[in-house]
Amino acid sequence: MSEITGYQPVAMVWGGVLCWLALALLAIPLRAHKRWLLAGFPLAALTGLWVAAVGVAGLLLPASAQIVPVGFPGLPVHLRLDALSGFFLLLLGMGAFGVSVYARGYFQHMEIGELARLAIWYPAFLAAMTLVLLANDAYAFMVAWELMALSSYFLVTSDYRVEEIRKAGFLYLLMAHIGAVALLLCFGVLQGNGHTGDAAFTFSAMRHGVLTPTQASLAFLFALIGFGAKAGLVPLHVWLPEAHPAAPSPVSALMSGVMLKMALYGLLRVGFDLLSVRQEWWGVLVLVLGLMTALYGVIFAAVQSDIKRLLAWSSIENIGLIFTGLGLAIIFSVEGKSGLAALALTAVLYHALNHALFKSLLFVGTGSVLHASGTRLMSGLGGLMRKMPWTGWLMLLGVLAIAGLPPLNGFVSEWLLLQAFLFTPGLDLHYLNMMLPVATASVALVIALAAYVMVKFYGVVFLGQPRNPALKHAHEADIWQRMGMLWLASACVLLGLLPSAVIVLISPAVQQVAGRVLTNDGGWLVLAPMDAARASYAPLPFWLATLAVLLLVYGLVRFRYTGRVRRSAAWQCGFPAVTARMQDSAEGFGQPIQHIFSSFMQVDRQYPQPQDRTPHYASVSIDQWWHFLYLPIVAATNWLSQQTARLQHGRIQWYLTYSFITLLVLLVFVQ
Amino acid sequence: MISTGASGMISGWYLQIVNLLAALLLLISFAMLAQRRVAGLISLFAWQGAALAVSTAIVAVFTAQWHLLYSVALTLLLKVMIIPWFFYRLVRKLGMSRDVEPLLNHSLTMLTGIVLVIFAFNLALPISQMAGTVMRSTLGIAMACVLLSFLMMITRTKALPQVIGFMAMENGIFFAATSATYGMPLVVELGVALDVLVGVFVLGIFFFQIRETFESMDLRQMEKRKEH
Amino acid sequence: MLLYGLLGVPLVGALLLLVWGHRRLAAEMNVLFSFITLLFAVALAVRVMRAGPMEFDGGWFFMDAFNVFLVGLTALVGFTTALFSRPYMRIECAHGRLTMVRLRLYHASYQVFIAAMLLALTTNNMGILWVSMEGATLATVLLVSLYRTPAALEAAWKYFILCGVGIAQALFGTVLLYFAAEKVLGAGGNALLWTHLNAVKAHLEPTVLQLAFVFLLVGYGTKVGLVPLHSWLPDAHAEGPTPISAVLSGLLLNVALYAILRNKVLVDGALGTQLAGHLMMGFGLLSVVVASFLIRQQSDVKRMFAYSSIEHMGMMTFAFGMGGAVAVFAGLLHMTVHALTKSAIFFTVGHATQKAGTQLMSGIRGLMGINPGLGWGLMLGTMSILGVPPFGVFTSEFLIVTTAMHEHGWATPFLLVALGVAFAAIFGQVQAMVFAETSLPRLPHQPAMTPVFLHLVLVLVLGIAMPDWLAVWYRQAAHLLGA
Amino acid sequence: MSGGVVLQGLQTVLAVLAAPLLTGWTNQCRARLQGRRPPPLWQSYRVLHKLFLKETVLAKEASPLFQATPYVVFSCMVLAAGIVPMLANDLPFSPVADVIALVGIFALARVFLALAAMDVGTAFGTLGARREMLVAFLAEPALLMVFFTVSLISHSTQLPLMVHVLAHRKFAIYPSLAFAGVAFWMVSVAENARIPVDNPTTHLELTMIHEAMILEYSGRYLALIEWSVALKLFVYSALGIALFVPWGIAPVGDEAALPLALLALVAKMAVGGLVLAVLETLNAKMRLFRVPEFLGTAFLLAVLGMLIHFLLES
Repeated sequence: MSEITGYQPVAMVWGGVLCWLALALLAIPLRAHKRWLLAGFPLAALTGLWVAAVGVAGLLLPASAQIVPVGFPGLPVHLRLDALSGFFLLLLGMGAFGVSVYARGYFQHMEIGELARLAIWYPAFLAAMTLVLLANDAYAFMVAWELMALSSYFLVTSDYRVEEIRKAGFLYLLMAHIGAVALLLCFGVLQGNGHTGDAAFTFSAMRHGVLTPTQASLAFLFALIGFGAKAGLVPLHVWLPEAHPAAPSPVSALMSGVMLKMALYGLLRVGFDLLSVRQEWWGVLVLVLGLMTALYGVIFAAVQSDIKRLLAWSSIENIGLIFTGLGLAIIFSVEGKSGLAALALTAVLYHALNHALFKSLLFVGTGSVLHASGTRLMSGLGGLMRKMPWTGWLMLLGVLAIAGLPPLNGFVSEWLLLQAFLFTPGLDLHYLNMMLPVATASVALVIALAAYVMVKFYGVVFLGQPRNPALKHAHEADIWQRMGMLWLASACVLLGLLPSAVIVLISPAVQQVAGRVLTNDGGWLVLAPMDAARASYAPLPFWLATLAVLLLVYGLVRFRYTGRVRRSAAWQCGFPAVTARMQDSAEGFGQPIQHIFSSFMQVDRQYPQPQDRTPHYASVSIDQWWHFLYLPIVAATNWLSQQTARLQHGRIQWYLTYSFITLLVLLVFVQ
Repeated sequence: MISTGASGMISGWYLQIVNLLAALLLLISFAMLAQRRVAGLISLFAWQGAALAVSTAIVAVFTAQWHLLYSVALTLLLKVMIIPWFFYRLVRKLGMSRDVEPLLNHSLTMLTGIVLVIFAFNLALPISQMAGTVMRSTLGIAMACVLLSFLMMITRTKALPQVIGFMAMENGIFFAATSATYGMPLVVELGVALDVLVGVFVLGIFFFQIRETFESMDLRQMEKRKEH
Repeated sequence: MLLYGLLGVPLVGALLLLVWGHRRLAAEMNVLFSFITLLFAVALAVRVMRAGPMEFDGGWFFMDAFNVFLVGLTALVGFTTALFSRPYMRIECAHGRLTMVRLRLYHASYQVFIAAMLLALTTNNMGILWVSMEGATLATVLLVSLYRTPAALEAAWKYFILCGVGIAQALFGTVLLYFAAEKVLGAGGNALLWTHLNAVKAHLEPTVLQLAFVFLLVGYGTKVGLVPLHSWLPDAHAEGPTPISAVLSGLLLNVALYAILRNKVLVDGALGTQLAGHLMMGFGLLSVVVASFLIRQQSDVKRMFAYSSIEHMGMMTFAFGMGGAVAVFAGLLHMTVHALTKSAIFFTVGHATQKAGTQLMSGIRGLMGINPGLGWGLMLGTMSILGVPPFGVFTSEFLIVTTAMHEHGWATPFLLVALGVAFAAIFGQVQAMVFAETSLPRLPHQPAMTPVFLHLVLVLVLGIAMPDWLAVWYRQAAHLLGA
Repeated sequence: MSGGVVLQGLQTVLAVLAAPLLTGWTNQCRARLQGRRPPPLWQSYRVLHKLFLKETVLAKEASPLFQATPYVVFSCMVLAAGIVPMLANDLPFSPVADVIALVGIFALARVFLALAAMDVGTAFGTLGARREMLVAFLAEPALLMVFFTVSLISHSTQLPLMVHVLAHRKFAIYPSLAFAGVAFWMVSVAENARIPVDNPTTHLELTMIHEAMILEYSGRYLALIEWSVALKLFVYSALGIALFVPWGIAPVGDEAALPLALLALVAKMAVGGLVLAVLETLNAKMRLFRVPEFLGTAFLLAVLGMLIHFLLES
């Protein structure tokens, strides 16, 4: 280890990485010892906390770099911790801590083989993500990036005997690979052209590289494809609703909550750091793609009947919102409105952090539900609030947060995003001025639909009556799981209540990217970006006022009116025979959306037959992109490979002819 | 060392013989392309070897390239005696003296052959002009022989004719070596000869294996390994 | 002395095994001889690394960074394959697919094959290079047909004829090379010595050399497996015994490429143009693309990986064709990692097919359940060969692709599409083979996993922490290749 | 400042207390228009009182969430009432939440109500929740768009500031505001469960939305919910007034204008209730799947308003 001076933050993160890697490696010899394997998860959690702490240090201290003399000769691993990576380390660490604590409880019922695989790859996955954030040269970045994909692939397929899981894993790894190839191209273009040899692959060389506008656009497009494939940007999203449900819940939580953000980090790194000049149309492209993704994600989330699939689609939606903000930030920064760019970026980073927390929370909570009930299908769930109050209430916080409701954290970032949109008038590009209201409207639509989705999710799973008698035996999550969820939920609440403090915390990252921080005009209590006269939001007073009014009303009502409360059967307009099957099913809840947005999807419906004893209606909404994009590509590949195979027809004379013709052609060629 | 320029008188007649032999080689190549019977093919192959050996010997003697005589001996031994004898034995033992049906139409094959010869001559022209050997003009013929043998391999459906084509190709290459450079260095010649010998030996084993397994030497039974 | 040891040990081994090969400890002897060869190779490598390029025996043999690294690789893979073949061939005998007599043939030919390749690598004489290449072919023909099944015979026949014809072209090319050399260096044995040729390469006649290169490229290219000369390769890999598939893919193809490269250096020197490079790039690209589409069609596991070898050889040929320090470096690295990975894959595939009793991928399922080591071996090996970091294959592909982007941007889409198709095709199959449910019981015996993991660890080390001396070595070799 | 606090409290309390009055007034107007004998103006208070005193029957399955919801919803509405300027512009509480947050508050209340409706697990409850959320996800963006259009003119999303700018601008016809106004009306109708989107007076399975959600509530819980509904209508009306006819609201520091402001508010509210009643009488409740079209139109109008603002007014 060279160039470690003192306790640089970067060296300290490196310690976290080594810790995780050591846990992964130790799990190999210990693969038969359940207790030891399980003990790895709390340790991984503590390491996560450590990484988060160093992330904060990275945000507050000046950037530090380090060169580790392993890796490629002439191109050792360059590491760097600056504010941007610090922010994402914080995100990673916070998510990892909660999820890992949870995982200790969740994994203890696993069969030993699967547990061993998880115990090996889980810390490796965390380490890989950390390395992605630290990498300061293209090679190290790619290695870490692909290690992340690889380890998460093995985590997704940890229960590999199920064919669907394998299929999902395959699709996931394939898309990850395609994305990685795009990134490779991106770095190929970015290769610092002032430098030769291996040094051209360092980020510092790339920062100083001079690119023509075309080259820069090419690099950005490749980056968008590469990182978009990881983030689940439409139309590269197809793997996401398959892979996330297939993985064990803590893994889904990490993938959705944390890994998708690595893509955001990558795009920020390339778009705002490595590329010194941006173009406005990039921003428009990102904005449009983001909106499309958000809308597509939320619509599909609304029609799912598998809880984890629903959450996966909801992740697509959130990624869409994040990218929308990012597009806006690019537009602002190109137009020289750095203050507004800072606002949009703050919204983006804030939302990324929020999503990491509430989506992790929801996924792990879903894991508890899955564990308690044995099913992911909403048709077999319901009423779990009464069986699993801890999970139920904590999940309620998550649901409210992700639905963008005050006073939780989701609202803050969406509020910031909408504010950023409201500041758009006055852009230099006139067509943008016209386009952005529509974009704003779409964002609003997405946010509103997200609430729909979440009411469906929470209502069907936790409320109402159990749709399956077996749910009577559902059990509450154990103490580890509850602790993990509690951590995530409290983080959601805190981030919701103290936005000013959070904005101050993440401002170094914003400063680094946008060249300016978001000025808060409202003090620590009130969030007022740019100008208090324009807009402000103060969640803490808001929350206190709500609480006060609530207590007041409660007190008044209870003091004034002491009427009895009697429990009885549900009223139901007097309808006597009430069964759980009469509740809205997940399909029922999705039906209006299917109806309204029918052009987005292809719906396969199974209708009950008149003679069915247990009539059942099911509908599956199929992503149109499959038909537009993916299946044609597959067909074309197959066709091509069949044509190529004709060359190989087994007759030796033909093979000789090939050689002969090759020889002749070459002879003619050189003459 | 006899330089070509100074001894035009002496070189005149032996060169004519060498050229004649070269033409004979080409003719034999064509004949092999046309020949339908395996036995005939083997004798043609032997004759080709003989012509090669004689022309090499003449060159060796008249240009005092004595090391070429090793090559002549090897050729005589291997390609005129051992291999044809071996092939004859195989034919008798394995009973594959039946006619050879070419894959390609006869006249079309000939036509292609002629085109190849023209092509080879053109190809060799600039090179043979550079050569310092007495028989440089025969390089084109050597190259034509190589290509014709290649063509022959393509058009045959049985195993043995294909192998003979392969051997004929080796002859063409040897002829080229002699005509362009008075042969390769001795070590290489020996090595190549060893390879040919081992190759033929392997081939023999192989034929029996094929025979054992397929009960015929028709290559059309060996087209199962394919992709569609 | 070291050199004679290197070449002599396998030859002595071959003779001994020809006598002893059917006895009880033949496989162990095979391992032993391979190991001694490896020791000699290492010693030689150390010496060459310390002392720089050297000639032996008045120039008959020549060692520089380029070939000594391949010698090391060949000896290493030769040794590990011998290790693998010990239990593998024993089980084949137990299954009744082989008799003891054929086992003797196998062991003897194996050593001859190793000797021939080492000779091809160490010789300074381009003629001997040809002779030993042909020798390596002949040594393996009977190994490909070892099982005497119709399929094996067909494969061996095609191998014999196609490679024979191919290599005959190389001989013609060598004749032409000699023809050109003789004008500068005079007649006799020295005119084919590479070191001498290299010294005067600028004076060699360009017209002749470019013609010679065409023949050499078609000739040795057939052995490399460049499309469209590749047709023998999938058959031979699929039907021969698995250890032979491993050494064919891992070693023979490399040695053939080595032959092309030695010649390319001369041709480049004589021509002063990029002709040779462009031809190689063309062949390389065609091989990569066609092979990857053919992979998609496979149902036989060994065939599939054989096509993958074509793809990777194409990749290397492309890299060497591009030239330049980085690309050649990457090509050399790719040679190494491909040899190691592909042989490791064949080792695992060997055990898997043996267990499943079929080479059809639809019949091989659930290796993870049969034996976790086997499953992980195949899974990680596949990941590695598909270019997933942190394995070394990624490193070389990274360098190749990024260089291609800068030097020949038009080629990148082809390369990447091919890589993508190959990835999807291979991984889709392997995943099911490793992960799916199986009804087969666990493997009763412990498979030979040491070679597999040894190779994979080496590839991993090459990917994340390449030792400096190795990099220096590669750079020297790249320098020798004109970069 | 202290005056502001007093005003703030006064106004909020006034809104809470006066809300049932507006409902009563609307019902009275509607009854008159429909030729029925109108209920007294205080009927709403009586109903509330009655409900508060009644025994509360809870479904056996009801969870604490079900019980908490009425309080949450009511508090949300009180908070909303505290933000919207009705009498005076001097609201110290208003920086706590701007219009976007206001939409958030409404959404919070709605989500809680929908969740509570699903809690017992009856057919009607879930049906109501689904329909409510359907209406909401269409209405909410339209509402936001309306606010955005207005805020583009006022350069603020703070309600007092918006009111201030709108009330003191040079008199000019803003076509964008007209569009926004119509859209706002449509959204309010939907949000407050009025005809033609919903009918607050029916319990027909096929048509009801809001009522279906609160079927299981009784006693004081129902009272709180009914009160919240009234309060919501009141807040929406106040919002409409503040945005589109803001004249008369007392500016900051001008206590003298307060009585006039109160008069203006009462007058405007009376007119508003009347208009609502008229429109409810003239229209028929539409089919559920026409609702998306209806709200889509509102959304479109709001966006058009915004575009027109860019085109003509900026």
